[in-house]
Order: sequence, then C-alpha cells, then structure tokens
Amino acid sequence: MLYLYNGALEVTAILKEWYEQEAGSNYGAYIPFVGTVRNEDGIEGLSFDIYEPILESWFKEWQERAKARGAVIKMAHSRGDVMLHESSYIAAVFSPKRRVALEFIDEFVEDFKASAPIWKYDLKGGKRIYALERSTAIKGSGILGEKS
Amino acid sequence: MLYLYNGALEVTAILKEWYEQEAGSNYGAYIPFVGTVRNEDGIEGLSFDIYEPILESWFKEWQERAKARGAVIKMAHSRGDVMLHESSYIAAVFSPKRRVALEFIDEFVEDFKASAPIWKYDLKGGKRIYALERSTAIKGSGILGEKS
Amino acid sequence: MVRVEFLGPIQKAPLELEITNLSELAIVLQKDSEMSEWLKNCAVAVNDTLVSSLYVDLKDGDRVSLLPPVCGG
Amino acid sequence: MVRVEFLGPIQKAPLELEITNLSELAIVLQKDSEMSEWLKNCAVAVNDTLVSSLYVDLKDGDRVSLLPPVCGG
Repeated sequence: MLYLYNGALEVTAILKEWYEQEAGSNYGAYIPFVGTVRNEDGIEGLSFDIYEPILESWFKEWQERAKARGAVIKMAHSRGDVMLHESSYIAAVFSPKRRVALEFIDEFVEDFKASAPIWKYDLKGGKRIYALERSTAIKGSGILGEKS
Repeated sequence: MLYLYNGALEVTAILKEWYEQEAGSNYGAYIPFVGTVRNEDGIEGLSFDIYEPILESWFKEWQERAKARGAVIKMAHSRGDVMLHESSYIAAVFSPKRRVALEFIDEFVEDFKASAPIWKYDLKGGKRIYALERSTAIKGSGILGEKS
Repeated sequence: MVRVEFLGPIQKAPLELEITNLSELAIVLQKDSEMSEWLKNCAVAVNDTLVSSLYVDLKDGDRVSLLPPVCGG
Repeated sequence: MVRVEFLGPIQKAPLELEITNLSELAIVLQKDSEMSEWLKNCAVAVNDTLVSSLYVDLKDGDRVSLLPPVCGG
C-alpha cells in the first residue's frame, strides 16, 4: 500500500483506486491528503530522490500503527521531476470512525515530512537545487559529527 | 461550493471535479474527507433531511473563515436515502500549506457534526428511524423548554 | 401572524400564531405534551437565524423554526 | 570491508573501509572537509536501520548509509 511512481501522480485515478479498494471494508471515513507543487520562488517544478529500503520500513511501521487503531494507511509518491501544479504526494487513511482518521492523517503527514527518506530539489533555470532550507534533519542526526 | 445531491454521492467524480477546479489556484494541500455508510446495527442504509437555508448560512460562515486563512472549503451532502457502503458526505479544504489544511478539515468536520442542520435516519426493516442517540443538540438548544 | 415550523424528525404541522415574542411561543408549546421532549433539545431560529435566548421580539410575517438534534455526514 | 553510501544530495562516491565500528567511521569522515557540514545534519543507518549513537559495531559486509535532511511531499 506504498506506491512509487516516476513523475507526477495521477491524482484522480489514485483516489478512485483506493476508494474502490476499500469500498467493501466498512470504513466510515476516508481522508486523503494530496500535495501539489506550488508556484513560488520562480521554480519550474520539484524533483525527488527516494531511498526505498528505509522508506518501506518506515511505512511498514505506520501500517502497524494504523492497524492497531483499526485503520488503514496508503501512500503514493513521485520519483524524479514533478512540474508546477502537478501532484507528488498522496497519503490516505481509512477508519471506521472519523476521529481516528482525522488524527491519524495529521500524525502521519507530519512524521512523513520529518522522517521519510525523500530529498527534494527545486528545478530552476534547468538546474536541480537541493532544498536544504525546507528540509528537516531526521531524528538522531549529527552523530558522525561528534568528537569521540 | 456547497453541493447537495439526491441519494448517494459519486465520490470519484466529485473529488476529480474539485481537484480540477483548483488545479491552477496554487494550493499545495488538498484534503477531502469522505463519509461512507457503515454496516452496523443491522441497518440497510441511512436517510437524510436537510434544512437548506440554515445549512447555507452556516456554510457561508465557514467559507469566510477559510478565506481568512487563505484556504477554500467545499462540501457535498446527500438528501434522502444512501445505502450501505455508499457515501453521503464529502468535505474538502484547499490551502497553500499543509498545517492550515490539516487543522481546518478537523475543525470543519467537527462543527459540521455539531451544527449543520441535517437529520439522520436509520433505514431498517423498511422503516425510517430518527437516529436520536447519535445526534447532537445544536448549541443554544432547549430555550423553549425554559419556564418563563 | 407568526409561522412556526418543526424541522426534521418532528412530526408536527406548522402553526400560525398571534404572538409577539419567543417567550409567548414557549408558553404555547409547553402546553403541548407531545412537544415536551423536543423543547428540551431543539434549537430555535427566527427567519433562519439561530437565536440563543427567549428575549426575541416577533412581528407579523416572522417565521420561527425548531431544529432538533442533528447528525449529518 | 564496510561499504559507506551517501544518499540524496550528497555528491560523493561510496567508500569501502576497513572499520569495526561507527566511531572509526566518524574519525575517517571528520578528516574530509567536504563532509563537515553533512556530518552535522545527517542521520545514519546500518544495513537500512537507523541508529542513534556511535556505539555500533560493524562487521565485514555491513552497509552504512548517510541520510541528509529530508523533505518529501
């Protein structure tokens, strides 16, 4: 239930596919979060690198957290270039009742931003520039800089 | 941006329509909430009455709150009967950044549940039974029962 | 005349009453035993605006609505 | 030999080092001036599991990854 695509996501098709996957599962709430590339700072688009082995283990932990709360989590993300007003990220939670879904999507998206091993680059003037200022050091970072 | 339909919602078509409506608006986050009829207590489905004049003024206030936070809110709801595993409710927020969208969808859905003038009935054995135990008295209720 | 409407699940036909404020409406409805449970949990709107107290004057042509507990979604 | 990989935006070819723990890797990398900024903000994984201290032994065939600050979505 982790889907990686080259380039922009087909949002409508993904939202439909996920809705239909769970149509008979008796979940009362379905909350997708769709992230779309904004026009700012003169960028032409964004580009993404993903380190898949750790993304998969990170996502698996969240699947277990979802299961413990009677919920299901799904996620799609782009690899490579995604241009302005295209979408690069969808996360969605399904749960029997609304409170779990509303809380879970918030927790998931925030931890995704802080922890998922994905690197973002601005596409600007034909260059691919690492978006360091908008990036977050993963918890526990910096140990190799310590003097021993 | 308040859409009322007779019977179940066409979820995929609505999610697609809203996404496309805002495709050029430069919002970075799109969060729909989809409410689906669950199989519980032996119901065959749910049925809804809506008092539209007050729903519209309630929704208009939320549109203004969204605007004040740089966001947009949309909502669709069913009138009449909606059967098991069909959807009766979609709310969605668009905003430039994720935090506003994540907080706004939660606030909106909770106030919707507490305040929107919609009445829910269980469809059971061919009858339409008001779901009083799951309903919430609107804030300020009970004044007509006060002794004067 | 003031028109009083009962929304949603309240199975009651509208009333046309000669009243000048909500307190008078409360007195009329409190005499109706079928309404006693609803009066405790209904919200009240005058001309489609919710009100929060009985100190509301009514004039000819006003419309009062009773809104029982809600559950959309 | 332990393989050390630099992920995402770090433009550095993998290293193959004869080391037995992460502290030894820290000493090696701290001598590389191009790495000094990255060492402050990179997370470390051993065989794709994140670790939170330098007190981690390494054996032949282990793989260490450096993960710079992330920004998915």
